[in-house]
Amino acid sequence: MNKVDLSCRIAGIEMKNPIITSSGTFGFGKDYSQFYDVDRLGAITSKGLTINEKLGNEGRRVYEVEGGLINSIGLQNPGIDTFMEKYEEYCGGINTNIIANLGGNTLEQYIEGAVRLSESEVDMIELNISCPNVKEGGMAFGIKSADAFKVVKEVKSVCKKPMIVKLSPNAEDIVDMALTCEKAGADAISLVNTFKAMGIDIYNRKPIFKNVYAGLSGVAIKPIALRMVHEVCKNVNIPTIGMGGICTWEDAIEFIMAGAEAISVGSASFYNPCAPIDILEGIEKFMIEQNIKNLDEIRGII
Amino acid sequence: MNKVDLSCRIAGIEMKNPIITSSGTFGFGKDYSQFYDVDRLGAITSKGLTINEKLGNEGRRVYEVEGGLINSIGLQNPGIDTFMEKYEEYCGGINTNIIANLGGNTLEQYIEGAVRLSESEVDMIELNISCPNVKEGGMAFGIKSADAFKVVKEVKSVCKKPMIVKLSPNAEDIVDMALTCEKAGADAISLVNTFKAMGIDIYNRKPIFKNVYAGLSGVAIKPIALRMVHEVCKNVNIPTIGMGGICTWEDAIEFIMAGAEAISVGSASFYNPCAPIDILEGIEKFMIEQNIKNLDEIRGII
Amino acid sequence: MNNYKSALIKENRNVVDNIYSMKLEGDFKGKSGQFYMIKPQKGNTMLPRPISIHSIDEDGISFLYMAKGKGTKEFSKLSAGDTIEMFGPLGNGFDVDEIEKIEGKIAVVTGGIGIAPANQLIKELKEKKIDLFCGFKAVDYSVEIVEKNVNSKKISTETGEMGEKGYITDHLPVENYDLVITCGPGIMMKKVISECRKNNVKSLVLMENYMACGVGACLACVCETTWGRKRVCQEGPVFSGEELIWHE
Amino acid sequence: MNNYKSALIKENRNVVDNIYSMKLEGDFKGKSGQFYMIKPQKGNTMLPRPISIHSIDEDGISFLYMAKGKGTKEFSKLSAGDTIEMFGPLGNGFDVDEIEKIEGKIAVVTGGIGIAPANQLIKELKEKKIDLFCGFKAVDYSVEIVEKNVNSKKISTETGEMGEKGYITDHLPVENYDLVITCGPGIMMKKVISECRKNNVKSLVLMENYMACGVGACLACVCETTWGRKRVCQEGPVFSGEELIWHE
Ligand SMILES: Cc1cc2nc3c(=O)[nH]c(=O)nc-3n(C[C@H](O)[C@H](O)[C@H](O)COP(=O)(O)OP(=O)(O)OC[C@H]3O[C@@H](n4cnc5c(N)ncnc54)[C@H](O)[C@@H]3O)c2cc1C
Ligand SMILES: Cc1cc2nc3c(=O)[nH]c(=O)nc-3n(C[C@H](O)[C@H](O)[C@H](O)COP(=O)(O)OP(=O)(O)OC[C@H]3O[C@@H](n4cnc5c(N)ncnc54)[C@H](O)[C@@H]3O)c2cc1C
Ligand SMILES: Cc1cc2nc3c(=O)[nH]c(=O)nc-3n(C[C@H](O)[C@H](O)[C@H](O)COP(=O)(O)O)c2cc1C
Ligand SMILES: Cc1cc2nc3c(=O)[nH]c(=O)nc-3n(C[C@H](O)[C@H](O)[C@H](O)COP(=O)(O)O)c2cc1C
Ligand code: FES
Ligand code: FES
Repeated sequence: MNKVDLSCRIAGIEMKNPIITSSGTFGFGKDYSQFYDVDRLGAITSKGLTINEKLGNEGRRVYEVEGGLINSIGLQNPGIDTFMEKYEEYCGGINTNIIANLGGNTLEQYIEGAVRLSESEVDMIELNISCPNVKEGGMAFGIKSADAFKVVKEVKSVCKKPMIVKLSPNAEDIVDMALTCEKAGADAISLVNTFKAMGIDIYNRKPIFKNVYAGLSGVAIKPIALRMVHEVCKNVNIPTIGMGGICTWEDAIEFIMAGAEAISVGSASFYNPCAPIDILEGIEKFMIEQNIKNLDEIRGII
Repeated sequence: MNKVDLSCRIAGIEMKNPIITSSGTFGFGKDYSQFYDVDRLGAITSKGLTINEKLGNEGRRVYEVEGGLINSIGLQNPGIDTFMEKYEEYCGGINTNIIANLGGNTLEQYIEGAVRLSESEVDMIELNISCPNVKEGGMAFGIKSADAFKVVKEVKSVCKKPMIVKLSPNAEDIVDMALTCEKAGADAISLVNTFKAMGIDIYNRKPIFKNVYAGLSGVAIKPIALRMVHEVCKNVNIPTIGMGGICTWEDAIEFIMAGAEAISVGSASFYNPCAPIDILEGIEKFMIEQNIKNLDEIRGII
Repeated sequence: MNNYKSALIKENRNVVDNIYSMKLEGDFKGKSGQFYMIKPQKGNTMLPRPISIHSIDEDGISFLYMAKGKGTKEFSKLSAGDTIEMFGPLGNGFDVDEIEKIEGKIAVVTGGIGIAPANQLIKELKEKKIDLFCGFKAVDYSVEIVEKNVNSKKISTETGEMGEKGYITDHLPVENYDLVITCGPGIMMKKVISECRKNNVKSLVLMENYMACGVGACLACVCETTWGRKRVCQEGPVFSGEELIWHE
Repeated sequence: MNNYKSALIKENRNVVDNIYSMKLEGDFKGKSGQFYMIKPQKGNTMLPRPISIHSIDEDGISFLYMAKGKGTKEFSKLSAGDTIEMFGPLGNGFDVDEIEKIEGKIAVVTGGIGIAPANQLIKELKEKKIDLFCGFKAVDYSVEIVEKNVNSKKISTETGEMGEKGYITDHLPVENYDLVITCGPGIMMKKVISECRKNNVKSLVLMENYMACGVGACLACVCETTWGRKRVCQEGPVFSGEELIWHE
């Protein structure tokens, strides 16, 4: 397997391969080490972290639909301070890039969060302006480009780590949003977060979720996510992390051909806990078969 | 089956039940009469019609993905004049409501189309400002509310039939779009059309479709479509036709509980040619079991 | 390593109504109160479902499950020779040593399919015989395989078709016990806990919740405890009645 | 009525490589050149796939298919006793009466799995024996059951393992025939048509295309003809070589 070069680079950080695990689907990185050596991944992304501890949403939190999964976790997390204090417990011993996903309700919280995380040991910060599951803020900053501009610019100005901005597919204009974030200083773009969706329990005549709306992920969203990644890659000059329904290595190659520098695997880990590694190995095999020495040969070819 | 009342009313037109078949998936209504009596449906919607004949797109036109279908038909149709001349051949003998779906590239074409169709025998006109598969116009009018306002208002002013406006899920703000169309004079709203999506043939290193982007439909989009229908129903006062991935009677009930006056079945007919009738019968059975005499008892209950 | 693996079904038998018993042969790990995430290799659901260890020994493992929603209904259509995908054992499980240290009497109270994990627990409680209380909707199941290891058993059904009529909680003299262990529907467990609290009786509860990952990564399955929102799949599924906080 | 129905598979046999033969018992309708839309009742693909009638009689119907993509690979995993869902017969099919009226010699030219519909056609051509030309990748299949009704046959394979080496079109003396009927890969059929045109020989082509509805409703499957874009599932799949317009 030494014949192919899978390395890639996001915001100046070298990654041994383009496989990242997505925020909120991979805990703080260790839960899946019972299945494989997580150090083999290019990077892992933490659960969304906020300045203060968050209890997350009440009521049902996940609901399976055909081809996907709707979740309403609501950013439950121990808070950035606890995360940093217990860093050893959460991420100690993990020997790959760690991306901290940063959530917030207000501009101030985002800024404060970025300041604190800048002092942590994580390798990158992913600014999450796309969570559909919190009442205030969250995705609100990710809908209109003008709102995003302000938060990205201000957070960037205090952030001492490479900063990825994670976009919402619910944005009014995904290309304009990406361009705006680039202009505001983002070092990289990741997309997509979940789609605002809902389910109804027809026998109880109630919405499945307390918040009524929640976030759809999984293979169902893949063709739309792929289109958005393609549109964004054709328009920005910073690297892009593509995600949304990636379940197989073929899916991953599609995103790379659409222009993604790296790809991120979310819900697929629930379907198959070894999905990220299966994808990594599938990509290697494809490259050998197709005589692709370096992913740059096919990246953005579409 | 006489115990339950399924009737509903869209823009002043009485329908015996809320089951409609979606534009582009049901020809002009007769193709499925080899499977069941199409007169049993509440209404059928014609393929998108344009002022001039259209040849549609070249290259591959459909591509199956998990949970859905991406299509790039491109509004192939014989033109409104031919449709009207050969009306007997296309729709003759069909004894239920017929909705003509009206497409166009320019404001003038939409206006002209509405003028002509107003002289036809169809019962309603569905203004399609949401087709992602034509180069100019089409969905372009369905993205920004301001663009939609103009076309809806002008078409309405010449249209002598009840007018439904069909929204795109790619709209920047679906609620604002619906409100705008209501203000501009729409008698009813239908949503959603297909989501802009894409697929890549990784071995040939080419997009699946000549136009690169095409429209995703099918069960994959259901949770998002349902959320959009719910949001729209909570905000407008005109009746709504809900669609997007409806495959089972349970799906249909979800849309009705979300507030839809009627529902439309598209891609599901491809999976199961009897889907619309199975859905109709399922709804009847559910109503009997749950002792629902009239759908108004559950409509918009969420 | 908790490998993700596939296993051939040895038997998938309809016990009664919508209750099925699935047996797998081979070398499986785990103890009472732990569970596996399982799904059919071919099927329309993609998320695995958590199912408790109903019985485990050197020969293999068995699950007892109720076909109630989409996922478990797909399980019920499988036959011997079909493949399932699975990983586990997951969760804390019962601490049998601690339970056996209890001085005094122990009751195990199950509702419906809650009998599934109780079976393995009772098998493991070698030093201690318990009193078994089982509630069902209309017919009982699986009790016969459990009962050889118990002091006494009481069965109730809501319809009265079998055993006493009514809810099992109506027939449970909590005050006679030093520990009550319960698995079953939330509403029943809540009742049991509140009775235990009133009578100052310790309790252990096997919680259930909707899961996605099963391994602690997604925070789908949390329940409220006195020490915060805890993951049923990780800090649970076994909690003490004292630490749980019930919302409706 | 073209009812949508389910049918039990009688046999689903691997013929060679990725070629399979599926047999169903019962009362089916249809003639050569027509097709059915079929899909497994349980599977991961939702759209049915168009498959030609390979053989049909009072006892039942059989399909010959190549497991090439997702859908047909799912077919290949089915066994006797599994259920498929299907509707048909669809499409115009061959007009055997018209074909038999042709004065002179007829060639049937197939490429790969194009042999599937040719089989039923040759069975139906009772008054007229044809010359058969079959091209394959490496090994032939299904020719033996066809050949008893033909005057002559020629086989070629791309690898030369069987029959002549090369493309079947290299071994086809178009000018000797009054009608050439062809089914197979687009590139082969295009070649055949252009040879026929050059030699003023009539031709009939069984077109293929990606389908969604199969009944004329969606316009997914159109091909270019001199009288407009026509639906393979409705106006086709049989077209005359003269009316077809080929893009790349
Ligand atoms: C640790 C643990 C151990 C379990 N052990 C067993 C077991 O041994 N045998 C067994 O039959 N079941 C067991 N369950 C419950 C089982 O996992 C659910 O019944 C199953 O997930 C339902 O999936 P479904 O697709 O059939 O139903 P869904 O379609 O998801 O839902 C159908 C109905 O089941 C209910 N439901 C679904 N999931 C759960 C859940 N996790 N908890 C409570 N109610 C639920 C819902 O209220 C819904 O009405 C266990 C659950 C957990 C968390
Ligand atoms: C009228 C008609 C009759 C047919 N009869 C037969 C038959 O008797 N036996 C048989 O094996 N096949 C037949 N086919 C072709 C068969 O329908 C396709 O091979 C099948 O749909 C492929 O589906 P898939 O999911 O396996 O492949 P996909 O995943 O859809 O595609 C796999 C590969 O197959 C090719 N392909 C897919 N669909 C078609 C198609 N419709 N036409 C041409 N190439 C395609 C693509 O190039 C792709 O590379 C017929 C097609 C038509 C239109
Ligand atoms: C259970 C769950 C929790 C999630 N939590 C977060 C989060 O905390 N922060 C975030 O940015 N994205 C979160 N996401 C979104 C994912 O990171 C990812 O963007 C999305 O699921 C799409 O990818 P997928 O289809 O591969 O899952 C979550 C997704 C799921 C399913
Ligand atoms: C093959 C195909 C052709 C379509 N053509 C049209 C069209 O001409 N006009 C239109 O308004 N919508 C068209 N649509 C969109 C459908 O009417 C419907 O809005 C969409 O498919 C979502 O519903 P579904 O998921 O039930 O299919 C088409 C959809 C498909 C799949
Ligand atoms: S199911 Fe994911 S944390 Fe418990
Ligand atoms: S497949 Fe729909 S028109 Fe032919």
